[in-house]
Amino acid sequence: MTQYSTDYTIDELVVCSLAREIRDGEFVAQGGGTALGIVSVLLARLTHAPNLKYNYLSSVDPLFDNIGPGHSPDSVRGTALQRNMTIDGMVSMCIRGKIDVFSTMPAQIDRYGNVNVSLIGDHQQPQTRFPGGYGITDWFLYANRVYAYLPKHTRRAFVEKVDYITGQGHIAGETNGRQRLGIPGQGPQRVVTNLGIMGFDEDTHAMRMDSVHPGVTQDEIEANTGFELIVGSDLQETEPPTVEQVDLIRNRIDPMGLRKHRFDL
Amino acid sequence: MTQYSTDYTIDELVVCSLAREIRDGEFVAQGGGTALGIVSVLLARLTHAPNLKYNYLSSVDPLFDNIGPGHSPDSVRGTALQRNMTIDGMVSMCIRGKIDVFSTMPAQIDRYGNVNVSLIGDHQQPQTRFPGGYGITDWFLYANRVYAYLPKHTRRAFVEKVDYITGQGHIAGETNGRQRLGIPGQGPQRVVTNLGIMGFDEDTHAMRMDSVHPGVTQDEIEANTGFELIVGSDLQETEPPTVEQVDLIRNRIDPMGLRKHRFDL
Amino acid sequence: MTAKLMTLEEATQLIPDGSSVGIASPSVGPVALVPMALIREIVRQRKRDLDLYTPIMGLEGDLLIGAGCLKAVQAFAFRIIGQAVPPNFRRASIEGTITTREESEFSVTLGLLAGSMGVQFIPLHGYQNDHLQHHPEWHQFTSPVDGQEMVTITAITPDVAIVHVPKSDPEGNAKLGDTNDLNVMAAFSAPAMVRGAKRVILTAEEIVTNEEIRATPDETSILYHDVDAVVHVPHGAHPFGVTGYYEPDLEHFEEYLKAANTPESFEEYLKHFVNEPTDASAYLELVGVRA
Amino acid sequence: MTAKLMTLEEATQLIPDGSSVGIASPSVGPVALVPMALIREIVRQRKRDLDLYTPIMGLEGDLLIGAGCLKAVQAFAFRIIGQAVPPNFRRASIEGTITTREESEFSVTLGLLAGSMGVQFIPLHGYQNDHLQHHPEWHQFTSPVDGQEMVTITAITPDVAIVHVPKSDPEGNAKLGDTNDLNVMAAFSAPAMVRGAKRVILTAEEIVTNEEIRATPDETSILYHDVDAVVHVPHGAHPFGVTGYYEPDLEHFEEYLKAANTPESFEEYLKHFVNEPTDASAYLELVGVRA
Repeated sequence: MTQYSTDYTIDELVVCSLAREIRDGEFVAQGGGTALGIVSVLLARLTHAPNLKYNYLSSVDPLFDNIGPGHSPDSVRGTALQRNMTIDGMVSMCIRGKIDVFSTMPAQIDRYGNVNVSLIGDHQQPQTRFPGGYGITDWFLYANRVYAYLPKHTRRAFVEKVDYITGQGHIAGETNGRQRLGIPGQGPQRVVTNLGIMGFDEDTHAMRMDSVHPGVTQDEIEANTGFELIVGSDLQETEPPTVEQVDLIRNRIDPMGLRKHRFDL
Repeated sequence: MTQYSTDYTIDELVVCSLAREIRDGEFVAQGGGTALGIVSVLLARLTHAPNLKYNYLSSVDPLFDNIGPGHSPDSVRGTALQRNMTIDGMVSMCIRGKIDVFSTMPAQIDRYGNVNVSLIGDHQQPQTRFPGGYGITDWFLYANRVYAYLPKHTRRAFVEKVDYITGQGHIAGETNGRQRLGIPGQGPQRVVTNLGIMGFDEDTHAMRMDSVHPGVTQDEIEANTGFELIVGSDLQETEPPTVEQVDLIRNRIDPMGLRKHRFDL
Repeated sequence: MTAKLMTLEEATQLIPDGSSVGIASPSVGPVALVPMALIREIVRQRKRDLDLYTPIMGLEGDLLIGAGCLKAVQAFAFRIIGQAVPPNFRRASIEGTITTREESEFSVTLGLLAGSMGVQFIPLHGYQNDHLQHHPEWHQFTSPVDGQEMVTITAITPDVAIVHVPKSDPEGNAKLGDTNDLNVMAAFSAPAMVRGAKRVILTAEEIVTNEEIRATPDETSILYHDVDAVVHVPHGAHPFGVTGYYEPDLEHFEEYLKAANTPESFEEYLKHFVNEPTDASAYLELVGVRA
Repeated sequence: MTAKLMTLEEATQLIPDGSSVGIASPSVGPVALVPMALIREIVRQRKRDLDLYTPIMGLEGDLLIGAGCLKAVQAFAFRIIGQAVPPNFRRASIEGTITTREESEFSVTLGLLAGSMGVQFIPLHGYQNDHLQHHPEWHQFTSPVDGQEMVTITAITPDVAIVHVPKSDPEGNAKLGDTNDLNVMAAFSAPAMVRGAKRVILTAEEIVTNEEIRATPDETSILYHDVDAVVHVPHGAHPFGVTGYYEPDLEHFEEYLKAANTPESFEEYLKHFVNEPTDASAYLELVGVRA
C-alpha cells in the first residue's frame, strides 16, 4: 500500500506532481537553470519511468541521479550517449518532434497558457527585466507536452494577458488552433503551483482548476488568480508525495535542496 | 624574352590558356574528375600566381604540385589547411562568393554558355546518358568566373541549344540578366577548345571568337560550330605555351599525361 | 535482443514497395559505408517501385535498377567508384524505364540540411536550370525579404534511410569512425539524412554495448531516437571497403561492371551473387571473405 | 607581419560607429572564447551606436552597454555566467536607453545557419510570439510548398564578427581546440557566425605558423578566407577562462557585478580596468595575471 509522507514540503509536492506527468520511455528535455524540473525528471527515472530518456543541456541521456555540485553540467557529460550535442542538434531534435516533455518556471502565465520570462511592463521601457527565454519560445511550440511550475501562485503571476509572450500557449477559443498555424506541439498541459494544479479545457483551452493541494481551498486559488478559472467537474485534492519519493528527493537526488529556489522565500 | 615551345601538344596549349586566366591571389576550386583543369591550376601556382588559393575536392589549399598516382585526392589531404571540408562547407564557401575561378569540361555548350553534362536527346528517354553535373550547376551560378574547355570543337558540342541545361550560362540578350535573377557569379568567361578561344559579348552575351590557335583558321572554327559565332574585332592568334610551361607540365605536374584524357582520341 | 535488433530479412520488411529509400552514406570512391548486404536483401525480397535518394548513385543503385526494384532515382551524379556511368542505369535511362531526377551538390546539401533541421525548405536564388522541371517538390516563389525570385529546395526526408556503420549498440547509438576518413559527401549526409528520414535502418560491422558508447561519448554520430532497426552484418559493405575493417574488393567491382554490361550477363550475376546465396555469410563465402 | 596581423588598436578601427558586431563565441558559463581585450579596446576607442549580436549576452555586452557603446542588442538570454541579469543592461532597459531584440534558441540557430550557408533565410512554422514585433528582418509569408503561414528567420550576418581563439596563423587559419570542450552554443556559433559575417577579427592566445596549421589539418575550425584581422593577445579572454590556457577569474566577475550595481561605481570600474591601463599587458598586470 502506498505510504504518503506527512512531513513533505511544498517544493517536494510540486516535484512529485511534475514527475507523475512523465510516462515511462518518454523523452524529456530540461534546461540548466531549473533545478526543480531536473529533480522531477530524476525522480521519475528512479521510480515509475526507468526507461525515460533525458536531454540535460547538451548531454544526451546522462546517467546521473544527483544534482549536487559533484553533478554539475560538466561532470555529468561523461556519462552521456553524446557529450556535447551542439545547439543545432538540439534544435533539430526538437523541431522534428522528438521531445515528449519539457517543463519550465515562467514569471507570468495567462488564461491560455502563454508564458512570459522576458519583462514586466512596457516592451521598450519595462519595469522589470528578466534573463529572457533561451529555448522556452521554441519548446512551447515544438515539444509535444509542456508543463509550467510557479512557486508563488499570485494575481501578479496569473494574469489576464502576459506583458510579453515569450512562449506561446493555446490559441484562444479554437480547438485546433495550433494545428491551423502549423505548430506541432500540443502546448501547455498542466500548471503546478504552491496552491494547486491547473489544466486547460479541451475545447476552449481556457485554464481550469484540476486539483487543490492538501490544506488549500478552492477560494484561495481563485483569489490569487488574475482571471476567472474554470473549475473542473472532478476537482480533487492533489495526491501528496509518498514516503519513498520524499526519501529519494532529500537523500539521493537533491540533498543540497537546490529545488527550493524561489520556493523558500 | 619569352621563349615559346615549338613541340607543345594541344592539351598543353589548353592548359596554358586556362592557367593564364587565373590571377595571383585568387581562390580556385576544382573537382576531382578533371585532370586538365587541375594541371592548369598547378601550373598557374608554379608560374605567375604563387599566392593562388586552391580547393581540391574537400582539401583546402593542399600544397601538392603533381597529379600522379602518388598525389591522389587522399594523399594530398595531409598537406591541406583543412583535410576534409565536408560538402556543406564547400557549398557555403561557394554560395558566399568566396570562389573566384572554376573550370570544367562540358559535353555540350550553347551560344549563351549554357552547358550540358547530363544527357543527349530527350530528358525521359535520352540517346546518351552522362554521369551528371555534381556541382557544375552550382558553380556556374555562384563561382565568380567560370571557364569551359572542350577537347573536340564540333557542331555536336557547340549547339544552338543544349539538350539539358546542367549549368546556366548568360541570360540571352540581357546585359544584367544574371543580376536581375539574383545570380551572384559573372558566369562563363572563356571557352577553350582544340581550335581556339571563345569569349562572350559584353552586351548580348552571345559567344564570340577571340583567338584562333596556331595552324587553325577562322573558317575551321566556324565550320565546326553549330551556331553563328560573333567574330571579335581584335581576333588574334592564341599565345602558345612557353618552354618553361611545357617543361613544368610534362616533368613536374603531370608526368603521367592525365591531362590528355579525351584530348588523345 | 531488443526490439530494434533484428535480422536482415526482418529489417527489409520495414521497406514497403513504393517507398522512398535514402542511402545516407553514398559512395564517392570504393571506401564507403554503403549497406550492400541490405541492398542485396532488398533485391532478394523483390521489392518494387522504390524511389532511391542518394547524392551519388553507384554500384548499389545500379544493382537495384538491374534487379527491377526502382521506379526512380534522385542524385547529382551517376558513377561507379568515380569512373563508369553505371551500366544498368544507362540502359534503363535510354529505354525510359527509370525516372531520373538529377539535381546538384547544392540542392542535395541544402535539401539534406533542411531535412536534418526539420524545416520545410531552404531558399536558393537563381536556380533556373533543367533540373527544376524534374522536381515538382521545388516551388518557385518571390522572396518575402527582398522580392527576388527564388526556389524552395525542399527538405529531403525519405521514408527509409539506410546506412552501414562500424559500430552500433542495440538501440542504434552508432559511431561512424573518424568522420575525416569518410568521403566529403558521407561525412555530412550520413548524420543529416538519418535525422531527416521517417524511418532508419542501420547495418553494423559490430554490435557494441551501451556502456561502450557512453565510454567515448564524443564519437557518437547517430543517436538511438532516430533509429528503428539495427542489424549485425560483418563485411556488410562488400565490395566497398570500411576504414579500419577491410579493404575494398576492386576485382569485384570489375566483375560487376563486366557483368552489368549486358542484361544476360547481369542476370547471371544476380543469380550467382544475390539470389542463390542463402544469407549474408553464404555471400561472403562466395566472394572469398572470411567473416 | 602580414597585412592581417595587427594590433588591437588597428583591428578596432575596422569597426565603424553604427556597425553591427557579433560575438561569435558567447559565454554560457565562465569558460568561453570571448574576445574581452578587444571589447575593452572598443570601449577605450569610444565606439558608439553599435548593434550587438550575441546569442547569450553576458559581462562583455554589459560592459559595452555601461560604457555607452551600444544602441541595441539581440540575444536569446541576458545573464552573466548563467546567473545575474547584467546590471547595466537591466538599468538601460528600464531607462529605455537600449533597444532589445529578444529572440530564441531556434531563431538564433537558424539565423546563424542561414548566414553560415549564405542563404537568405530559413523558414519556420508557428513562430507568432512577441519577439516577432521586434524583428523587422523577419517576414511573415505563406509557404509556397503547403500554403501554411511561416516566418523567415533571416540570416544573421553582422558587419563584424569578433572571436577569441587559442591558436591562429598570421592569415587567420585558426583552431578552437576540442569543440567538445566549448559550450553548447559556441561550438556551433563560432564557425557559423565567422562564415556569415561581412568582416572577421580574431584575437588569439598564440600565433602559430601556417606549417603548424597544416600539420593537424583536422583541427582547423576557421579558415583564412573568412578572416580580415588577426591580433595576438595572450590572456585575451580574461576574466573568462580558456581551456588549456587559464582558469576563469571568478573573483573578477564578482568585482564586476558589484561595481556595475550603480552607475557611479561602474564609472570607477571603467576608469580603473579599461581606460587607465595603457594596453592589454598593463591590464593584465592590474588584474594580477602574468602574461
